[in-house]
Amino acid sequence: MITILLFAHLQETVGKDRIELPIEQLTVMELKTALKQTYPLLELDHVMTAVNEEFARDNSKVTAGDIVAFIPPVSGG
Amino acid sequence: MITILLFAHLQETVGKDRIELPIEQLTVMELKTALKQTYPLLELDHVMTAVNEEFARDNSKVTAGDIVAFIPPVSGG
Amino acid sequence: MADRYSRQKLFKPIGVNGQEKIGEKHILILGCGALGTANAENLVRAGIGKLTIIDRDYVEFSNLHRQHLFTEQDAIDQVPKVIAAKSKLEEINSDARIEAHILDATAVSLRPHLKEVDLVIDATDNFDTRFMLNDLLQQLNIPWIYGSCVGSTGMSYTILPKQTPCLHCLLDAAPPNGATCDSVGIISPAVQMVVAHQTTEAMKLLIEDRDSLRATLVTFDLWKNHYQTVNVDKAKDSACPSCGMHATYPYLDYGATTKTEILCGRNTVQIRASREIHLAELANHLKKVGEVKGNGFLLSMDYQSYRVVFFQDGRTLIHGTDSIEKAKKIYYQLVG
Amino acid sequence: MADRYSRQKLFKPIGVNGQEKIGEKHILILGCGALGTANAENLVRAGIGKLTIIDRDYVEFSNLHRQHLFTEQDAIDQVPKVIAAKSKLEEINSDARIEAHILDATAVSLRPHLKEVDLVIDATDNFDTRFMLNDLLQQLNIPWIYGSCVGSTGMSYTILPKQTPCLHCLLDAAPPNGATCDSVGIISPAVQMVVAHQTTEAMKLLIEDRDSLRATLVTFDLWKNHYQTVNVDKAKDSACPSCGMHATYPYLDYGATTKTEILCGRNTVQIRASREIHLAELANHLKKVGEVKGNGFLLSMDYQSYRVVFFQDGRTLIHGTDSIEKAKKIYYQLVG
Repeated sequence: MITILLFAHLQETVGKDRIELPIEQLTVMELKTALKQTYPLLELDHVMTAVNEEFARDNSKVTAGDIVAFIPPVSGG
Repeated sequence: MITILLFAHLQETVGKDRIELPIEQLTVMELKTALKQTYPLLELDHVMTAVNEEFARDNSKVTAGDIVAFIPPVSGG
Repeated sequence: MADRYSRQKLFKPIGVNGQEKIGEKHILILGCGALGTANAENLVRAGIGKLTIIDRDYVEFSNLHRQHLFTEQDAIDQVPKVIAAKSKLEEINSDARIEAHILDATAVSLRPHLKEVDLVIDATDNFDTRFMLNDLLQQLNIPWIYGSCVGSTGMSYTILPKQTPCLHCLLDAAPPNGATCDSVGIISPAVQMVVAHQTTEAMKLLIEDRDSLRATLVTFDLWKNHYQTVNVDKAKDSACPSCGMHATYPYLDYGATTKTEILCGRNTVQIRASREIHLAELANHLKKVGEVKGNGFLLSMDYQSYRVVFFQDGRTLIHGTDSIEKAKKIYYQLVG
Repeated sequence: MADRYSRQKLFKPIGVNGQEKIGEKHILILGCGALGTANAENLVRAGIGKLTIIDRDYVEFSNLHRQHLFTEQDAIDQVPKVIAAKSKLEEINSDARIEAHILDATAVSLRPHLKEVDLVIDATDNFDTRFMLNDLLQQLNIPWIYGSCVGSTGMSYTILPKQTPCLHCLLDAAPPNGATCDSVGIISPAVQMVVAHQTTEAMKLLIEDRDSLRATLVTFDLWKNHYQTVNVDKAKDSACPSCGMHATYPYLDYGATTKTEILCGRNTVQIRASREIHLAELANHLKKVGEVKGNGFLLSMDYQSYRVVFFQDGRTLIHGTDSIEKAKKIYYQLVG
């Protein structure tokens, strides 16, 4: 099971702040692709990704038990 | 192993912000007593205790693997 | 001015309806120091309908590094904090109704000001007052938001009578003050961090979005890069003397008997008389002892190595000591 | 006034030595909106030696709910933000040397102001400017503290050239603006939460306590009671064009070519001409079209359903549209 935390407006797009997926292993990019097939999450191309509170790139591996956070960069000030 | 997190001025009294003790199980009160034998932590009688980020009383049980935080109440404003 | 709150109304949880509710509510802030001024500024900018601010103190230079709203001129003029704050807040938002009271908060003095108050924000600097406040608000069924800070650390927690654990559930008694602003100092970001949490919780309560309230106690240390929440669900004590089945509100009497106190971070003792002070009469008397300054709200004078300030409501501040005995001696030497 | 910083000097990590260092340092704050004013107030209260504030905008009523220092009168008078801020800051601390520049920040316009600057605080409202700033400060080897907020959320991250990952390491490119103050609004506690982190990190850098710096990126949502840090140690990219072995600073050119932009949360387009505007001459011309107001810093007029404001440095703001095409049309109708 992989836990996905959605931040900021991603929560509203999906309608919840957490998704659990019964997957053993994949890359961040593959995870984004999988999510985009289910949800209208086009913004996933421009979010920061953290796996277990560590910065992750698109080719980083995600394994069952990991917590993945998608964090849209905030620009206001 | 029990992990103890020290907050605020408790850190200065002990000289570090974290203590690890090889103990299987005890109560919060017993833990305070044990710590006071090693460190000059008289303030432990007046701190708030959290075990795994949950409020705990003196008679609450602490088990190996738990994280215990001692949080001195802050009064300024 | 029509679109003054436009960016706040765009925030979906508030919206147009939430903004209207904010404008109809009345908040009391107890304390007009670091936490009090910053909370007051936020709420007045946000469009609070009515704000009552209560504080017993006046502005000094050592306040300025962390207390919003106040300027050098306020410190030079020794303006009472709530008076200085009110004047700045009205420049920021002339729609807000602001009541400022120069008052030492006791269970007796505070009670009349709590009529028709929707929410109290704790901006006090000691646990004696907070335990009194806790009992009073449990009795009157008014929610309040605990906040405190010292050094680079702070805490906040939202208390709903008959629902959440109260302050007395979390702490068995007012703890002896360990770290104060006077012993370990304070940096302004610790203040703002607490205020950010208090104001957000206040906004949720004002617009009646209780589901979004933080159920946990927050504690942090900005210098050490630490942030933690504590789940307090299990802390509610049905035998609590302040909020339990048979509450007796023990701190409503205690507060009334405290006649002297050492002020946090001030090297100062406050002595509270049971009667008002007639300032003009006292000034006449004190002229024989030394130079007396007055501004209509208070009298002040240097005496020996101390500075002594008298307020009309019966209080006297002895600056330059944290010994109650010394303070009393000075006091009786001057007032007789 | 001698004990003005007494409670800050009592904070052990700062102490008397730290306070002296703060008084010797020079910070530049880019942007004088919500993050800029609150950071400026903190730093001036804390005793910063010299502060440079740069912003292109003037005060409006819709700023007041979240932007410190500004009053209703500033909005009525349409005072440039840095001018209004400087005047308030000087009332707070007359010792601080404050330089205020009404300036649209580009790589070219900003560079001369970065001489002898110890630290830059990001208080901008868009990623175009942040990526330009990131390149410029990597090139000049000046640390900076990223901060941003929208709705009830925000972020902060401290960037040390040649040491930490830079903004470009964390984000491949300036992301298309998703949520802005204009689309999802903003509440003031989100601002203060970011500022609390930025000011604390600034203090650590000012007193040269680099070991205490936060190595993580902070992100939070105050309404949803969420706080998370992200460890970015692995994000440092040796091939990064902004901070890598062979840095080319790609955003130093990009910024210079942007001639029109939509302003965050303003329903406004800015058009930037390559030459200064002679205000008096233009006013004479515009009188034929409608009523023109001027205050020495700018001209403003209502035109159709828009409000148009001209600044001497060559910029024009078209309020009431977020279409660059419409804005250009209006602009050319007026300026010709």
